[in-house]
Amino acid sequence: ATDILWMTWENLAKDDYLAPFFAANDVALTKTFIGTDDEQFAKLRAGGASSVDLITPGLDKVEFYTASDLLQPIDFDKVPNAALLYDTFKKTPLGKVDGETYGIPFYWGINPIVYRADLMDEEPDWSVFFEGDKYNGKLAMRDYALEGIMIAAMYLGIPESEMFDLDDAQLAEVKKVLMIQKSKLRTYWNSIGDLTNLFATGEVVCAFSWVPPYYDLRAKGIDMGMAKPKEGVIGWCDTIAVPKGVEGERLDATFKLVDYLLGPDYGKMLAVGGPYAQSTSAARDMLSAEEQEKIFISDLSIMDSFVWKKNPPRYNEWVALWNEVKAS
Amino acid sequence: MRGLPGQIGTWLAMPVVAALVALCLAPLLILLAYSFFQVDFVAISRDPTFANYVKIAGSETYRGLIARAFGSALLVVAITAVIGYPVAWFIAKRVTGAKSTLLTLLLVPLYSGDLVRIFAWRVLLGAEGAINRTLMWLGLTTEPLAGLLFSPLATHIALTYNYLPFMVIGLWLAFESLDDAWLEAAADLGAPAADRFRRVTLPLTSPGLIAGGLMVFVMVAGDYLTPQLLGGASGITIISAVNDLFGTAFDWPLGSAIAWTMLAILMLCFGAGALAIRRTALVSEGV
Amino acid sequence: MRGLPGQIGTWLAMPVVAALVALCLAPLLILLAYSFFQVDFVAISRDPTFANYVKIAGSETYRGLIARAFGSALLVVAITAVIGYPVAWFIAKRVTGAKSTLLTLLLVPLYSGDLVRIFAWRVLLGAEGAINRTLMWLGLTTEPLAGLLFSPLATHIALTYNYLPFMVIGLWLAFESLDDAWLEAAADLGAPAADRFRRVTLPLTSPGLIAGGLMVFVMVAGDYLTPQLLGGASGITIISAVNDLFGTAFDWPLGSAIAWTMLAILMLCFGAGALAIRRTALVSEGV
Amino acid sequence: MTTPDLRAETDGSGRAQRPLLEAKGLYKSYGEVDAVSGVDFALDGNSYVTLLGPSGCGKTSILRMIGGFEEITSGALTLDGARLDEIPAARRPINTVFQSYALFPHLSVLDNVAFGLSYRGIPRSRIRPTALEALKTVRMEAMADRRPRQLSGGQQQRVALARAIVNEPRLLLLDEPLSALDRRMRKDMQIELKDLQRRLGMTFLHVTHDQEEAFALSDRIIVMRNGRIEQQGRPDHIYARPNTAYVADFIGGAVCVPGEVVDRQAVDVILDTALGRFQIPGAPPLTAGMAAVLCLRPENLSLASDGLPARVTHCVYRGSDWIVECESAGQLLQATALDTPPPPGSDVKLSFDPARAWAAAAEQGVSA
Amino acid sequence: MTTPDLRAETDGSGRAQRPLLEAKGLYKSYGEVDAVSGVDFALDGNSYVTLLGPSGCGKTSILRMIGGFEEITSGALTLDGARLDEIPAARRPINTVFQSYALFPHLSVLDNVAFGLSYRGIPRSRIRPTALEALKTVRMEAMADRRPRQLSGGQQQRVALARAIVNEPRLLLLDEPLSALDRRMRKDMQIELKDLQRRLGMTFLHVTHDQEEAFALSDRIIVMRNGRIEQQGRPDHIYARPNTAYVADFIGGAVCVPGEVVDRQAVDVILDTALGRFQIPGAPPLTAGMAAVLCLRPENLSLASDGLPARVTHCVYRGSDWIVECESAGQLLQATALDTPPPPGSDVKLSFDPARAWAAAAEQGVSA
Ligand SMILES: Nc1ncnc2c1ncn2[C@@H]1O[C@H](COP(=O)(O)OP(=O)(O)OP(=O)(O)O)[C@@H](O)[C@H]1O
Ligand SMILES: Nc1ncnc2c1ncn2[C@@H]1O[C@H](COP(=O)(O)OP(=O)(O)OP(=O)(O)O)[C@@H](O)[C@H]1O
Ligand SMILES: NCCCCNCCCN
Ligand SMILES: [Mg+2]
Ligand SMILES: [Mg+2]
Repeated sequence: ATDILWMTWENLAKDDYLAPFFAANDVALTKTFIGTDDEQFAKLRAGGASSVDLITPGLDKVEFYTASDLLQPIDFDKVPNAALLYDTFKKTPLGKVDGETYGIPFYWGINPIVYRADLMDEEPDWSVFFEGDKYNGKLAMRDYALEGIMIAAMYLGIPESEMFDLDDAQLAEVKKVLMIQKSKLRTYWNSIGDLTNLFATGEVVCAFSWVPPYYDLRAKGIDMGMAKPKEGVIGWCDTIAVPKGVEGERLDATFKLVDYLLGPDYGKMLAVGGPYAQSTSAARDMLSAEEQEKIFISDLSIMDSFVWKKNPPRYNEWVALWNEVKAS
Repeated sequence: MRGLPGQIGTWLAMPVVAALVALCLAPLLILLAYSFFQVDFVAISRDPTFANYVKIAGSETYRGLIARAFGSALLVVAITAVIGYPVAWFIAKRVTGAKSTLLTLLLVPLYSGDLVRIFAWRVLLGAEGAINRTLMWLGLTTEPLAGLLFSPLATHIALTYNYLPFMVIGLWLAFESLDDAWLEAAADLGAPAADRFRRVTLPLTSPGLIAGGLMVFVMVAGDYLTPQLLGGASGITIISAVNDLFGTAFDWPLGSAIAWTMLAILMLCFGAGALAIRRTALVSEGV
Repeated sequence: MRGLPGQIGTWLAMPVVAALVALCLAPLLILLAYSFFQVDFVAISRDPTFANYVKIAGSETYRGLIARAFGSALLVVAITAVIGYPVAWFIAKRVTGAKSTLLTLLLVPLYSGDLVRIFAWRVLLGAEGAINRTLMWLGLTTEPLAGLLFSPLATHIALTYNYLPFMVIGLWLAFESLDDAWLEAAADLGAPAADRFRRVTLPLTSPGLIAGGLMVFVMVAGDYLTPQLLGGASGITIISAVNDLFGTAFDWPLGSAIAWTMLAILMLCFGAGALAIRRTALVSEGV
Repeated sequence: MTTPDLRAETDGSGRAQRPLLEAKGLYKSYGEVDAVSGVDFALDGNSYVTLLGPSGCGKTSILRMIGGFEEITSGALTLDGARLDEIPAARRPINTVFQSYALFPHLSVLDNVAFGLSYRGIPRSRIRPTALEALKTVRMEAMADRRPRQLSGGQQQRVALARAIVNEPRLLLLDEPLSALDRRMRKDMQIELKDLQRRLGMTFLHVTHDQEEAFALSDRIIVMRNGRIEQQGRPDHIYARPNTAYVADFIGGAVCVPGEVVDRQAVDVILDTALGRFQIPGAPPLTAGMAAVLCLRPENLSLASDGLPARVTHCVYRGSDWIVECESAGQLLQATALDTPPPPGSDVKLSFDPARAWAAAAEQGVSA
Repeated sequence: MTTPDLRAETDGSGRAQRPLLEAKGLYKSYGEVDAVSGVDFALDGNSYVTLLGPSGCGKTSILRMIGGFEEITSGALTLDGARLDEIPAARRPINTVFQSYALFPHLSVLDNVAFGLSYRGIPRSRIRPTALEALKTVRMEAMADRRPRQLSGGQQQRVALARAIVNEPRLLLLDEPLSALDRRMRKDMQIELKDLQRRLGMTFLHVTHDQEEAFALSDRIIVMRNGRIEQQGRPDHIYARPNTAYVADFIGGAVCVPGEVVDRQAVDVILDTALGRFQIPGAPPLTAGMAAVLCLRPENLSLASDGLPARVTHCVYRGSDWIVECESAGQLLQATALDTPPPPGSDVKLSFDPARAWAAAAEQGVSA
């Protein structure tokens, strides 16, 4: 069997998701899990590239890898399922350099507001983090500069076209409201398990979140709500990418896996189990309306209303600003 | 042993020590080198510059975080020392058979991993946690005390709890070799208990205090998870900022410069401390 | 001091020790209680059951992970002891003025936070890292050694590096109180260096070895970041599994049961160790 | 100077003043080991008492109980009539020269000596001169700034001595305080100690292995054996009139010739021994028919032209004189000779003055 | 037994056999402190040598250099003619009784004593009995299973002694090995030591503060002072013929009356002193005109009906006799009296036999 190593999020490489692939291919897979996008990059950048065959960077982060010359272009001939990519992902300039695709969109979703419907009177929007004091000390925000500042910008009404290129005045404005935000927070959260916990124990009633707590806690009987703020919903997409230096049999096996990950078997299981949406339409027709709704693919136009994460040019300054707020 | 045999020992130990010092220094030197570089998106420019240090000196954020890190570390060192002294004394001088069992017991909370420990603290201190429920059941408060969890108080309680065992172990070892004869002599000469502690126990256990203090200091200064997960919105530490710079912002040079700034301050503190110790009553008392 | 004054000390220390034992035990008891519960949605069912322990015993994964945790911890304890002995001896017996400076130096790599340290190791061990580049430049290899990073080797190197200072500190304190007179007497009686070590140094520094070993053991067993970030594909540890159960999977009962299984094994080991020590030459030698 | 008055003394009774310290039925056991098995004694104020006894007989244990470092297993200690048990060591008006010195390793010699002074209400400015003064007494002023580990054994012992005496306690306990000193220094220190005790009216309880030291210093000697007191009283009394063969042997290195009391005439006893029948003066508690021993000290026996026939077995040079070991009628005897004695094997005659001999109750073996 | 033969001895020269150990110009300094300032001596095989000297004069330092625990600052030590420097302590055929015992706290008494036996090729089965035998020698067999901290001071010292002698080394270094023992036990141990040394033909270098011990045991005595050797030679020689006032005083407790050599007649010197003019026999290296001292030992001076007029100033009881301190012509003298002496202030007459007195070179103060 050909050994390949996939660096990925824990919830994407479940054995049952992959069982059909191994049944059909003589490939042995080793998985190594990541906790944040940035950690993945640091890991590769620090010299792990050649030992990994497949990685799972955020679409907005692929630029880091290409600029560091860590990736090889996707060979679309070996990934027929790529033809089924939704238009939004076909068209996106992210993940590409000089027309070559380095990070191929893999799965996507939104980062909404999740809240305890039993403890909140109305569906919140971003303003809950900046106005009023009803929920003071009961809110949580992800400890992540990019999203934190995007949310502040959305709250301030800064259009998406300027959002990733804030000037000094805008940054100052952002900082001001983030300071207000901080005073309302119970804490910043770092891992989604941590946040789930905070919801469950009632420490936090409303947070900028990922979707899993919503489903997990509903499944456990808590009346959870998920809000898509009117000021803008953050959309994210993770890609799969092949590091430079992977070649021969391993490369072939890797692309076979990539193709499987974009295909219908995997897509259905991810949609039901995740629940997350694949970046291709391969499994869409196999899902019920309800399942489609859950992962936002019943009406595909909704994708265009999301604010997709991008990498801001002044990212370092964003991080510094974020830290200043936290340290204040 | 002095003399000839000692010489041989020295020759045996030297290479290990040298290798170790090199190994300890290597990562530090890598960091030092990086601290003079500059980052440009993902490329690191190797033109030496003091820009990072200038940035740190000019940033109230970093200055504040560094000061807070040292403050916290010193506070926890002080608290653990105060709690640790009677405990270490007790284990060394009152317990006969079950010493290592007691020490193990002291350490076991640690081995479950810091996350589990932190969750346990949340169960205890949370709004619906054991303490608040008890307080409300006793009728002492009607509202849960929100300030228990996600506050510097929670952070410092947990830090003390986490690192106390190291202080106790340091002091325990010092007490093990503290001959009762000296305390008897001090009592014989009329020194009351407090003076015996100050004039005999303290100076003679100072290696344990220094060792325990160093361990606690270093670990508190380096702990970012506990403040992050228990300290609430202000739970940021200089280390998590450094981690951000390394991991998120990819600004290794600035991160390295911060690490080195802390290192330099630490060294200065220890230098000053060593001098002060030599001058004051901790080690010798002049008449 | 025995007798009357000691009594007073006991009365003073007792409450602190009792409070501390309670505090150390409280989280453990919470975990123990949880370990007999079952998770049923968000509600935790409090009907006591052994189901969690049965699950652990029946799971090759958990059994393997637990065994690996103990194996790793013991291995690192052994390595740090071997390296630590000459180093501690050197600091205690050869260094006169700069002791605390050296100890600080030994500890400083720790305070930069584990992430930064792990990055430094990656820089050193990575495929394009310092060591591989040196090896290739020297022509010793043509391909970078991939096994350096993301392997159990890397994990254990980093773990040794991280926790060696604690072993050194334990042994250092023991050496500080090891009177040269005993080594002189052993030499006088004809014992060669190796025997002096085995028959005098080792038993008389055993408190330091035990203390250092305990600290290292507990910290290695509890460290999940280093294996996760440097261990590559096999970098999962029992602690990260427990963390997952607590954090992500929300299965506190199972997590608690794992923690307690480890605890029980640890206690058993120490019990057996204490017995063995009492029987063998480490503490007393019969003729 | 002890007056050479041999007036009979009633030990521990008929005392006019209340003793400073009194021990009643004092016991000490360490687990299974009985170190002190019920001793009774009293220390008068302004007196110098020495505690004599073989290695391991419980001397240090007694001192440690008085000092407050060891719990009393049973019995009572009173100071000025008040029970001592409840007073912690730090508040007893007692200082100790420890057998193992127990110098503070982290303090200079001067600071060691000055340690206790702050607890005696001595003004700060007087502490240093006072400590230096004490160091001068023990000839250690030149080493005031050294650490204990930089001193020789005897120097350490002198610092320990200075550290205790500088406090001028009411009761000073000295546990073999001069054992590491050469003869000259020991003599000097003995004079200093005696002087100090008398000048300040303190009470000294001094453990020593040196009988000469005990005789030179003491107002009273307590001879111990195996955790018990064998005899106590004035030095001259004990030397001249040991109650038991053990004391005679231990104190004066007497040879004890076994015999039987055949008669008693007033204060004299008539003793039958292998060496002959002798009339011994004094008043030992012996009656006719009792087994008893004739105690002969080397200085009482001399080589003479007439006397007991004996054969030299061994000679030991002592500098000032010789000890001549002889055998006579199956008994080993020791005599002194100022001049070089005849070689072993020679036949000699030994003479002694029965008036200087002593009879004591017979008993079993002597070592502890 | 030392034969009382006073035949003149040429120290360290004219020796037939090669000495076991030889020290040449041995120096030891600890930083600024000179502990040993150039000593030369030789230890013959099968001999018992004692090292005498005041506290801090460098005795322990010499032993530690021979044992291999202290580096030699300068000079040389040779064993059987081979330099000792390069041989590590563990491989020197030398054992030591340390002044501070250095017993292993983690081992039982028996295991302490047995420690060295495995390095002597003794079969395993013999180790325990051999160690027990040694413990019997020091009367400690009953405490074989105790830990050192459970022993009294003297008991610890005896274990230290047993631990060293059990190895039967070629050279045994004893640093005040009997200082914590009572007189009886010390005597017993002296006999055991002497016996051991002679039976096994070992060489003992024994540091002691007890002159009597030195005289009883030694074939040779080395008297030190302030890091230097003041005199060495046979015991009787040193006692009877001290080279200096220091030695006379230190060894025999002599009182030295200053005077001047007025004449020399063959081996006699004529000395003028405040007490009068005396003719002193023997051959001290003194010539007419030199300042010298007349050494008078207490045992040479006695109260008599005729002699030097003196006044009693102080009396010290010694058990067997009295030391009477008198003043005569401004000189303090010490005499012995067997009977109770007249009280201080009394006028007495002192007589002495000039043939037993000794003249030595005059010099400054005596203490170290
Ligand atoms: N480590 C040291 N540092 C400085 N001086 C020292 C040290 N050890 C010993 N000395 C000094 O060296 C001299 C000789 O010491 P040594 O121990 O040899 O004396 P000693 O003759 O054995 O005396 P004692 O009879 O008192 O044991 C002493 O004056 C002592 O103070
Ligand atoms: N901690 C202990 N455990 C057991 N036995 C002990 C302990 N301390 C002392 N002993 C025993 O108690 C007895 C008396 O000891 P102590 O120290 O009082 O004797 P000592 O008269 O001072 O003897 P030395 O003259 O040898 O110092 C001894 O037989 C000793 O072995
Ligand atoms: N449980 C993990 C869910 C993974 C979500 N990935 C979000 C990554 C954003 N770039
Ligand atoms: Mg004693
Ligand atoms: Mg000495």
